[in-house]
Amino acid sequence: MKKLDAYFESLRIRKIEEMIALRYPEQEMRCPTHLSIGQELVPVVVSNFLSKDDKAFSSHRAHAHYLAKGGSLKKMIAELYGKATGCTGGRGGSMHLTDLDCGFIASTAIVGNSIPLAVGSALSQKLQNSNFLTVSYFGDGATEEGAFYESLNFAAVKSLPILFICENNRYSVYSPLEVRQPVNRSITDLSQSIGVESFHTDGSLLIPLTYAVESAIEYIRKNNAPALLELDTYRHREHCGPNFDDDLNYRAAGEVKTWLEKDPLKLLFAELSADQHFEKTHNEMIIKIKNEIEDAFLFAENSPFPNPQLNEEFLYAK
Amino acid sequence: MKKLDAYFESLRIRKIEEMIALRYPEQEMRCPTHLSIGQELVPVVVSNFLSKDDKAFSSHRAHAHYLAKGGSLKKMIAELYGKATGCTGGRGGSMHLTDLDCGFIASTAIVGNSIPLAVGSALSQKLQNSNFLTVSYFGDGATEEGAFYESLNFAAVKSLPILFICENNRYSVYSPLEVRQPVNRSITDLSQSIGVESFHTDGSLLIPLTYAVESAIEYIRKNNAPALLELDTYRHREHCGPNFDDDLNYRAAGEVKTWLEKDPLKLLFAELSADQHFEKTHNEMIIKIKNEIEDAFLFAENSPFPNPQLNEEFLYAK
Amino acid sequence: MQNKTTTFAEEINQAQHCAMAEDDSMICMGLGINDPKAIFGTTTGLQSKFGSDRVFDMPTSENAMTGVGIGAAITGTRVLMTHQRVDFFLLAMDQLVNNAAKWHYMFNGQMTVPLTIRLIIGRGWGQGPTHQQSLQSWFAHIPGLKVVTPSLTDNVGQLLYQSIMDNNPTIFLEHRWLHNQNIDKETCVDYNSNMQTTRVIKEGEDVTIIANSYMLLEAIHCHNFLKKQGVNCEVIEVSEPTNIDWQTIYNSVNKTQTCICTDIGHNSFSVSSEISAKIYEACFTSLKKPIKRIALPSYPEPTSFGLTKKYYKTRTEITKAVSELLDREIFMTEDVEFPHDVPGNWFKGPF
Amino acid sequence: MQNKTTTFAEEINQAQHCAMAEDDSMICMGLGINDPKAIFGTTTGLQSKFGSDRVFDMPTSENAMTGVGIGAAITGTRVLMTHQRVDFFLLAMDQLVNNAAKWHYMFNGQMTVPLTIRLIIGRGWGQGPTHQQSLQSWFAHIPGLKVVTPSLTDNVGQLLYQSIMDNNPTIFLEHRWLHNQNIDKETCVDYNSNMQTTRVIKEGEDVTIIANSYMLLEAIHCHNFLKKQGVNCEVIEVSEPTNIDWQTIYNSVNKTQTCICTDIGHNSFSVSSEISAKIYEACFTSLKKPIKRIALPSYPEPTSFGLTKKYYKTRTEITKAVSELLDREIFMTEDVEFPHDVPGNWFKGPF
Ligand SMILES: Cc1ncc(C[n+]2csc(CCOP(=O)(O)OP(=O)(O)O)c2C)c(N)n1
Ligand SMILES: Cc1ncc(C[n+]2csc(CCOP(=O)(O)OP(=O)(O)O)c2C)c(N)n1
Ligand SMILES: [Mg+2]
Ligand SMILES: [Mg+2]
Repeated sequence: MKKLDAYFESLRIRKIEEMIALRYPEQEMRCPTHLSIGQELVPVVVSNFLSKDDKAFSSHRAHAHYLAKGGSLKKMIAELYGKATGCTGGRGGSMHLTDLDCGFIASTAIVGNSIPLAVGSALSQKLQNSNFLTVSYFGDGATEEGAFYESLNFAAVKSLPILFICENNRYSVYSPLEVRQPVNRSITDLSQSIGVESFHTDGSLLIPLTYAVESAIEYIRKNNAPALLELDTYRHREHCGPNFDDDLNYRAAGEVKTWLEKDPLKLLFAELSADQHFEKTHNEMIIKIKNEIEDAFLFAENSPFPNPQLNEEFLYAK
Repeated sequence: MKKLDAYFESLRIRKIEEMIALRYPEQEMRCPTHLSIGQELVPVVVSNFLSKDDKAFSSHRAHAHYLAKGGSLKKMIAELYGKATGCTGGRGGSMHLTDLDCGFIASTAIVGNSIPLAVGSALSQKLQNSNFLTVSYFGDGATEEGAFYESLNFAAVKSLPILFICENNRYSVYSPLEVRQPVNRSITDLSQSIGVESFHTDGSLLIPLTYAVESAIEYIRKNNAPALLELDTYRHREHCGPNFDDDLNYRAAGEVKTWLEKDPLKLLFAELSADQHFEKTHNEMIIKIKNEIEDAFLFAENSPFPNPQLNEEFLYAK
Repeated sequence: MQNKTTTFAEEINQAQHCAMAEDDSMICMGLGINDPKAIFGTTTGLQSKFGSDRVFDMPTSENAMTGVGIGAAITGTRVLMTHQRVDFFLLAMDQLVNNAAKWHYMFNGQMTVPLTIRLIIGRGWGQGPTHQQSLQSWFAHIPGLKVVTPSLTDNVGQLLYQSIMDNNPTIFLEHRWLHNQNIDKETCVDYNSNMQTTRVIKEGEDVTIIANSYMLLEAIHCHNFLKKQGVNCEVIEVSEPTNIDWQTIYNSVNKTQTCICTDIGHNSFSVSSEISAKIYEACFTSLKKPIKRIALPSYPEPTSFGLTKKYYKTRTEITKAVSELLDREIFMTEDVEFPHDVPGNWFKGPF
Repeated sequence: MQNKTTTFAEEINQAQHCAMAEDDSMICMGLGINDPKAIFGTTTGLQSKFGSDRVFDMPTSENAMTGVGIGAAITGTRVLMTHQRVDFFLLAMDQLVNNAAKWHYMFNGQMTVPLTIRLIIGRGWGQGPTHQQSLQSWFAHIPGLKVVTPSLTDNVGQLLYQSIMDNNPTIFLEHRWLHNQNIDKETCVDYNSNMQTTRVIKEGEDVTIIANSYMLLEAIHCHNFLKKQGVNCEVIEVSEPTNIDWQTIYNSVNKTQTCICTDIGHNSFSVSSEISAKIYEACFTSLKKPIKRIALPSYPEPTSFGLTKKYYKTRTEITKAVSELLDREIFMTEDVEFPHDVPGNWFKGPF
């Protein structure tokens, strides 16, 4: 994927998330919200290889996946504000995003439980002889759920067109990998042994990431079989909510600093800055993004709350 | 393990199971019953390396595991007859065996759901600084349950003294492996990748089996860490019930014959028969076993049914 | 040429054939769906007719496979899943409750979940604590699920067909003691006619008996037996506890002024609790006596033949309740054509 | 020196400390049990006091970890497990229902399951469909489980302590809006005194209000408010739905002749259905009017602040029910000290 595009898309998501963090303490976005700051590059590169007929599923930390896939920013912000114009009309909140127009089917709030759904979507695609695939995003914690294992097994048995993306940010809430998974156990090797072609790379470096995503998707399309990518990444802020939280001391000393140095946006910025025209482009980007974000927040704030009289609607489908 | 002992113990279980099969059509053993005929050698060899303070858990197909561990034959047969003298007083039936005196804690009827229990038992042993271990028996089908995966992961994280025994008889009810697991996927490699030291061998051949069990147990005791054995084996009769069922054509042509030739009892018998004294020993064995079985069935038949007036007892512990 | 008679199991089989033929997208999955026993004969012929892409066996992974079913359903596939026992499905409660039940609602009507899950109830014959549970009150408590508990052969095909064709997640609880019922094919209702899930099966003025699933058969026996003694019970079938036509029930209770509510599950915190609470609320002044609830006691099914005789409730307990409600002595002889732990002599185990 | 006041959360913390100190075998596990937030502060100090062998974090594997807890419990370890939401525990229903609940029974009393599972209910503040369910009617329906739903600070420590020390599997449903309640330490009951799980919290002659968990606080508010208007409600706390002292309830209803039954779950097929069914059965002649049930409507909690105001029932609905039962107009002003989706101004999210 082109550096400039990757930078722009990631920056856009970063700025959106930062604005959410900034405005969150106003207590107008009244729902648990898990920011993707630090992890943006992964979905940007993945989505670069997808069309809107490829489908995506995600988990509680879904903003970046939704936005990179082309999900409406206005509908997302309105959803955080609980407004009628939100992507689920205020019913689902940050943890239940959807934008069917771009193929972002859904994110769900129970760890690991959208992985089987994504497999079901890939099964539909296969049965319908579609040429498209499904992406399933989840974290390292989700790989501890039996649902992850059962899903990979079935996807392998049925040779389904699905790309599993495990964003390994080494934490589940405050819990480090060591208390949850055997030390030095590789998620990639594990998935490979379950029967899914698996690759591991750095989720912060554009070139290897692009290569890995492209190869995995090629593999899926060529072999009509599932693949998994484990991508190392890092979440800069607290698990849920807007703040930094290094003061809580659950992260190893110096860890945040090390990862900030590897921040995908920082790396890309440094590389792009070598070009003297970049400063101008960058300024234009910032303005464009800023305007879009302002619009979205205004839209959200000005939108009405949904009508509680309609609370019983859609309990059952007609 | 000594050939003669292995033969005797396996033969005893075989004869017990055959008597159950013979008497089953009388409709006096009124509960679903899964026979171990063909798979006896595995628990015989495993139990050879265990003391009664080592604990064992099993699944629906538990007769051989219970008997090899030293479970009371009388109590087991009485349980199949639903009698008060049964190992659970008629409450659990064939699928819920227990004999705490010999460390056979329990078998359960839901596929895979005794695996976590066994891990919990190993956790108790570790916390209590016991030198003993827990054995968890299950089939190839059970490895498809998330509970299997989650259990291995936790046993590895906590380095628990547990021996997982997967008796791979290639079927789950009538379903062959291919419709349930990726073709050529190895359960041993899979477990190894989850983080558990794993070995694969033939469950019908005494010498490699003895070697594997001994090594695995040594590994567990030495490293305070879990191990898994995948053992190829074959069930001669129908999944549930007393009959042969090759006529149903769900098994590949010739498969039963091939495996009958590899039947552990047949192999051992052939080897032992080289010794001219064996015929006499064998006859004595047969008589001893026959008497024990007759006694057990008489005991079961003559025992009273439990008292339904006490049906509410033991709903809650005091 | 068609058979003149049909069974409950055949109707279930046929409903699946019809639905599969009608909706090209539809798939059927379940452990052993195409094995030699074809799930008590209810899935016979499906795979040979519709191919192994659409009808398939699966790994023993109840939780993820339910999620796979939901994922396929929300992306345009109609899904039917079958489990040989309700008990096995306990592994899939997260997918059922957190995803299937809430999906249409929490995504604001943008997606539907055309998923039906057949769960078979394993009563009797040594099934014991973990092979015979029937958890309809659990499912009914969860908004967004439909729960169907068929009883009779004449409409079981319709109930299953319409459950499948409905775009909501539906739990179809199938009691295996019903499978062998046999009726004239002609008396079956049209699959496409209006589904009636609250039916007055027998009319009477003396006592209202409300029953679901297998208990309806016991209630009908009781009706027939008592009729000869001059007592007229009105028997009402409730085959969709999540969608009861309450007026039918209230009318009956207002007429008879007495009511017995039977259920195939444990009595406490059950479907019968809800039904009786509603009846009290609506028929408070007409009820002459408290409603009698007849359901399973509060302990697991013990396995032994020697322990289950009084565990399950039968016509005997219903008759006793009628006699108490009417303050009238009724003598009842127990029929002993076959052991109490089987539905008939045709049943031979082992599973 | 001890604090003179204590909170609900502190009492929960202290009960765990006491039990851990008393039983050397006991372990505590749960996601985040020793993280900086210590599960809403309820597990503070446990790991540093009792070590990481006995108090430990775990993988996100709710199903197997419940099985591990059961396995440890039946082999001589006392186990307490904590989940940050009821909703996550849906993954573990097989272990809970097929193993824990039935174990002592199906193995004929030969083993016990000293396992307690704390489940936190997440009501309000954008929790939405999958972070605030409270499934007490599910748990109560399963024979062999004990279900505890504490409300007040004075005995929550005792309830938890005795649940832990009890040798049966117990579901301890903890509503997080209760955590910040604050009382005089001296008014707390002795952990070892007789556990009273059905208590008359406020006496009155006019209407009986039965409440559990957080709804008790609303009922008490209602009592206090109505007292000033000359209406005397009797408020009864039910903190163990599986072990209700029915006589206390029947005595009250026989006295007041009217009853309101509140519940923190969905109304249909619920704990309130069972409680009202039982009251009708026992107090049939004394009840003047049908019981009013006040509980959640039959749809999932929508997430938006704009949609939840009427979702949860409060003193307002209870007061309205009292007014209807007594045929008496009562005017109620709503207090608006803080938004409807938080328990007080102390609550700031995000989780
Ligand atoms: C079944 C379940 N258990 C626990 C939780 C609470 N929870 C929410 S997010 C989360 C962390 C998951 O970690 P990971 O999958 O690595 O994702 P990350 O937050 O790191 O992106 C947990 C434990 C939940 N939502 N669902
Ligand atoms: C959760 C669950 N699903 C399905 C079943 C039905 N069932 C009983 S035994 C069995 C086969 C399991 O196969 P395997 O683990 O290989 O054991 P084997 O019978 O071959 O010894 C199945 C599917 C069950 N008891 N529990
Ligand atoms: Mg993570
Ligand atoms: Mg097998």
